[in-house]
Amino acid sequence: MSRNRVLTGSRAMVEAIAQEMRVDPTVFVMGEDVGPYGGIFSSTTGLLDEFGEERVRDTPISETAFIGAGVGAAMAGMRPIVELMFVDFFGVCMDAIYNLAAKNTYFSGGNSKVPMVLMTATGGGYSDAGQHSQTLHATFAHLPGMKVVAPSNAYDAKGLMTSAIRDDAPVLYMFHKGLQGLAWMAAPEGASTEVPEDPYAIPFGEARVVREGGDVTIVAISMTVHHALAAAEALAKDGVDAEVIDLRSLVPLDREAVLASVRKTGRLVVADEDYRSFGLTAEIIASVAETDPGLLKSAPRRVACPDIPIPYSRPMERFALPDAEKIRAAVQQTLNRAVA
Amino acid sequence: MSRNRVLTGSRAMVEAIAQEMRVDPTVFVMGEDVGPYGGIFSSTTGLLDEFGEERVRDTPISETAFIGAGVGAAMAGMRPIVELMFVDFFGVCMDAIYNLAAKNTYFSGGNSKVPMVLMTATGGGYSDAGQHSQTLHATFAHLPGMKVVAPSNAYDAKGLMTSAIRDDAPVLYMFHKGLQGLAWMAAPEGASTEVPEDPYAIPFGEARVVREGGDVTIVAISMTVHHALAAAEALAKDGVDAEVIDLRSLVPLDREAVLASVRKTGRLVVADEDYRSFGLTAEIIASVAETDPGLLKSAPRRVACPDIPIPYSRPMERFALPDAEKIRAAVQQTLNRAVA
Amino acid sequence: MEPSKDQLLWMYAAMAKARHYEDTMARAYMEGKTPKFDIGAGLVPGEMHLAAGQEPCAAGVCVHLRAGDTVTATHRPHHVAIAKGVDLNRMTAEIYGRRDGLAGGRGGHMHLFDPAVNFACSGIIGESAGPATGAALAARLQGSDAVAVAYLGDGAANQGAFHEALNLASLWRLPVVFVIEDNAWGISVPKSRSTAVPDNSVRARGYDMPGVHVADNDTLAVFDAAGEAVARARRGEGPTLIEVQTYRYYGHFQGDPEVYRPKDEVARLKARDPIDRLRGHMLDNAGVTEAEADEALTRVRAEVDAAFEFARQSGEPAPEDALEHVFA
Amino acid sequence: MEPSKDQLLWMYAAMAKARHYEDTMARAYMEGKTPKFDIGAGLVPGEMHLAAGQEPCAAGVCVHLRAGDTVTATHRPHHVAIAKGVDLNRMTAEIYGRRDGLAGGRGGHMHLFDPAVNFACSGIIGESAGPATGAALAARLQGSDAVAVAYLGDGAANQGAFHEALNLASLWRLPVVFVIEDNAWGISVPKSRSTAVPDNSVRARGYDMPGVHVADNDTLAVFDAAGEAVARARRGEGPTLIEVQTYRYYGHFQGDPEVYRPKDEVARLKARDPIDRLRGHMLDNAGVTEAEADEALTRVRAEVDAAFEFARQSGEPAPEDALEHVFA
Ligand SMILES: Cc1ncc(C[n+]2csc(CCOP(=O)(O)OP(=O)(O)O)c2C)c(N)n1
Ligand SMILES: Cc1ncc(C[n+]2csc(CCOP(=O)(O)OP(=O)(O)O)c2C)c(N)n1
Ligand SMILES: [Mg+2]
Ligand SMILES: [Mg+2]
Repeated sequence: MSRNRVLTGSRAMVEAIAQEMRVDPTVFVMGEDVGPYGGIFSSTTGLLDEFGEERVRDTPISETAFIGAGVGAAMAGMRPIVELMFVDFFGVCMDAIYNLAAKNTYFSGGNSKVPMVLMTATGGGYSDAGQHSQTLHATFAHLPGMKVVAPSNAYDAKGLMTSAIRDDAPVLYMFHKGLQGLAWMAAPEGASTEVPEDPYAIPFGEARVVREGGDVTIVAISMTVHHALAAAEALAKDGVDAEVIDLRSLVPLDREAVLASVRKTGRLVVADEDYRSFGLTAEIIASVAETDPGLLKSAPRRVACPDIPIPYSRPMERFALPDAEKIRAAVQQTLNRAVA
Repeated sequence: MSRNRVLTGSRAMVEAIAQEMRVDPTVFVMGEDVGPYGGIFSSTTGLLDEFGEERVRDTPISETAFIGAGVGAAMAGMRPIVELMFVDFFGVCMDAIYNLAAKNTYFSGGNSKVPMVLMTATGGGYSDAGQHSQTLHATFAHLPGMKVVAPSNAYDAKGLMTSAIRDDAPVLYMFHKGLQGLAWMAAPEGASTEVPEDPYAIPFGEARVVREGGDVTIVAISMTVHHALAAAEALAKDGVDAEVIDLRSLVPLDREAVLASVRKTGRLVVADEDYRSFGLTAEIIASVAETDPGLLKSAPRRVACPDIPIPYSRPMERFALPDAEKIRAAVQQTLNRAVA
Repeated sequence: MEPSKDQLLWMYAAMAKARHYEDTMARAYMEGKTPKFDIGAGLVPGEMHLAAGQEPCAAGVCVHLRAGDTVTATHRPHHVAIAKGVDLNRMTAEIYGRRDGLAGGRGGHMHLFDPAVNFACSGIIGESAGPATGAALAARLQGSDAVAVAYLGDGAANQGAFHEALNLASLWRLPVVFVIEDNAWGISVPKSRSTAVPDNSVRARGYDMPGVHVADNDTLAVFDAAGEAVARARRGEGPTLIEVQTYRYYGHFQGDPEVYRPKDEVARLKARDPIDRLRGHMLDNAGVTEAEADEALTRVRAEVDAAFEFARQSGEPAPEDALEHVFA
Repeated sequence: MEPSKDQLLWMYAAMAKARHYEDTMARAYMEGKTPKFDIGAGLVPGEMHLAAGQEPCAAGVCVHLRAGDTVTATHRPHHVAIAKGVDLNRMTAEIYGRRDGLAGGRGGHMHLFDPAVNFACSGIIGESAGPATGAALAARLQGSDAVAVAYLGDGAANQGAFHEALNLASLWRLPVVFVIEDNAWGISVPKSRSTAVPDNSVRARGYDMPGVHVADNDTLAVFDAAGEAVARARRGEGPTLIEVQTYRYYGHFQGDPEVYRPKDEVARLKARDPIDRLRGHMLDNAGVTEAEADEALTRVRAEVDAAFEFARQSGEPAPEDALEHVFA
């Protein structure tokens, strides 16, 4: 078979799961509609057929019970992959995530481990309104004990999923719906990529420079990587050479990669689909400033969802969510305004 | 009666509740152990005796139900004050808080309001370990639709509670256990203050300069205000004149007050008992940097809980939590390290 | 409890209106989204959960309610909103994401709020239970005889929120009725694979409250059970749990591939359509004439058509209006 | 089911050990915290929930378990940990916050983990239910006949987590037993003010599983009910819910002013102490001699005393060790 296959994000993550399930009998999947339906956002398509009902389990709408059960199973030697259908639903089951999965290893002094993957769909852009469009990166990254990853493309989707399954720590795997390459939802061009057939693992905490440039650093993650790249293309036409960094994981966070880039460019824009305040954008800017505010030749800029519930109607949702144009404008601001 | 009465934090907040209950029949209180017990951290002492069981209601251990019921009651014309015993328990009921209380006003286009106060105890320092010692300021401040306040002393405790009850938006009122002035838990000296008897309201979003100084700005909230003041005293002996700002609320956040101070001092330390990453400390530093990184004469510093579950044993917990000495050391760093 | 002729006609109209609404919406929703379904395209934004087939749950309950009573509905809310008397024009404009919508387009199809008739709904499974309980508590504290009704799907009966609210409501003897619309599915998962008991009404015993099972999507039986439950609540005797066996004709959401359900299921269900059955009953047993029934039909269809027209005529909201109404 | 003489002696020893543990802890905890109670002072850090009086729930269940079976306990965990065979020295050192503790002092009294015997506990009400269900699922997937037991307080039976786990466990027929320790209180709130039914075992019907009520803190009845439930689980026949009427002699936590409970309640309860009753039964009906019983008593007391000595001798952890073990 061709090594140059192009896969969608969803097919890439499913392939990682299937490959690990083939070699590791402790891996199993559970969640709402992960069986015959194959996951509302196609995160489990075909798994039931290959692995059967015992290892691919539809659950009741009982997130607290089945995520808690994931923790119990993980502590008893299994490697569960549990799906929380939309990240927005964390509110009904956060205790099982942040107080149980994320802390039991610490509470046991390292004697118990919780090798569970919690995969969950994030993001807006298709008018699913305020309870089904959130990204919530910082909500999880703020709380200790879980690793948090958010791939921007199919290649990373597979490699990060493989790492997540093999990790002995709980991993929150946040996949953006708009990057899944679903037949019924538009996706940016770069979301589907060539994906090697053999299993491979991408280490957590290593950001990737997706575009090199010397004038400004754009830090992005998940969907905003694509907006950032589009912005960089537009900026290139204006003679601005932007460097784009895809963080790939929030915990661990590759601050070094950001610093290395800002040392070069002196200018910083951070783009994140999550809410603006107390989020990733602040964390990145603060990480640079606390290293040395003198690295910044101009005021850094955030491009993020304002602090409002995500609105339903298209004009308002478009207003709220980041896009290439907003990033481009933010970059222009960093170029125009020199430090006093 | 004396206008110079000194009250504890707990007596001050109870007084605000009682005064509002006397004049507004729609105000009522519910939560676990708020009745005969008077609140585990004395947030409702005496209310049952004065107002009776209908208006001061012990609940089952069913946070999702009774906070959800608070929302329903608020939308039906009441002003419930609901207690979540420890903020750490948010995981079992966050949906009712962030997806329901915080969003219904927006979802209704402003036609429905949710005038509910959710009061909750925060903070560590007495070895209650990882599920009972958290502060979680940013967990709430990151999510839109609720106001978030955290008083550092009795005067503010009363005034902010009065405002919270009268506000038509949901307000999360975070009181630090160690500031309640409980007979059985040590509190810093400045936590109990003079409190006027008459009702008064403190507007949200107005930080207070608790100590003026020209050399460095220390931004703090809740318990860290006291650590910051102690640090400032120690620093004064070293000839360093620190300005201390008590934010008082996280949402709305008084960025202007921080900026005004940093414009004067050029140096910044942010102290918060919450986890370090993706938290208040980053938000404050980022807010300054995005205004103008040139305001900072040296690298700003965060003093916060490292990204670990809060440990149980005393030496480890002391290691994790902010204190005056850590703030002092951070200030010294901002003084020694000039921008390159 | 026997419905009066007026009540029968009211239910018939409410059900026919809801049905026409959903059928119209099904078409409107697909405008611009075909031939290849694209959820982000077309006239009507977002997800769409239709309730055609489930009308007895709405009309049979809401016929007993007043404007001052509260209803909290689910992600599948239109039939209930219609029966509760939500402003149809503004509701439709909201679903179209327009300026004249109930929330100016901020909430959308899963977030319809009409305080004039105390209606709200939500996209989170089980989230209706707590607020209805709270509205009932408010009624008690205010000394009114208002009641509250929480709607839930059969899948929602396995959520923690359901359990907690039932216990609280019974403990405090609050005037609230919990109505489970058992349409046999939670998206693709059949009830037998999500719920350990075939009939959720038995769960009522765990809360010391009456539990009533209504079989076969029977509007008159819903009327009866709900009438009793609402009256009991108004008398201050506490909550009731009702589970109604109902059907959904459309997929879980529009665009649902429905790979999971038997091909002939819907056809079998439609053969026992509850609106047809109610009409038959009215004509045969209650002295309603064909003309009266047809008149109702014509009237409600016109109202629905006018509402869609209203929505289409309403302008788009200004983008920056997104920033308004975060706080009351 | 009749316990053998060995089982009786085992239970007696486990109960006496737990009792001596709690009584010793009660004194140790107050060292340095008096005369005016200061939770931040003294030798033993943190909150302290003691289970004296509740020993039948621990011993009567765990006597049926093996090391490979999982137990998840509550914020009041000592008696269960002891009956499950948790390393007593390291457990005590953990509660003292010392280096040799089970978690080197990171977890403490509400977070005792001993993977050697598959024991865990938690400070969040209801949090035990999901993980036990998951351990049972793991056993099924691994083809073992291990079972899991989740302990919950009576107050916890009103948490959503309880409901969801019971449904899931029954739906999947998992080998798990849910044990409610009904000590009549949830901190200051009596069961009658938190739970809509007097007996939670009736809730089992809502999940199509057996529900058993054990009255009067009776160790033999717990033995019987748990034996049946564990055997049923091991046979692959699914979960059981057991509610045990039990007592707590101490306050909710140490330092509890106990303003809420009748002054004579504890004295009344102590008159029917379950350890005394079990001893009487062993001597009268099971051929156990005074000497055998006393020998057990002496042995377990010595073990407890040694554990406290071990804890006191263990050093404080290094402050910066707080940074270790966040991730496996
Ligand atoms: C807490 C939560 N979990 C999952 C979902 C996703 N979801 C939306 S509808 C649905 C099925 C609901 O089934 P049921 O309650 O029977 O209602 P129905 O759709 O059949 O009307 C699910 C799982 C959600 N919205 N909220
Ligand atoms: C989710 C949650 N809510 C509240 C608490 C506070 N709390 C700790 S123990 C307790 C009472 C528990 O009662 P019960 O379940 O009967 O156990 P008991 O203490 O009687 O053993 C409460 C409310 C908690 N730890 N977790
Ligand atoms: Mg359903
Ligand atoms: Mg109890």
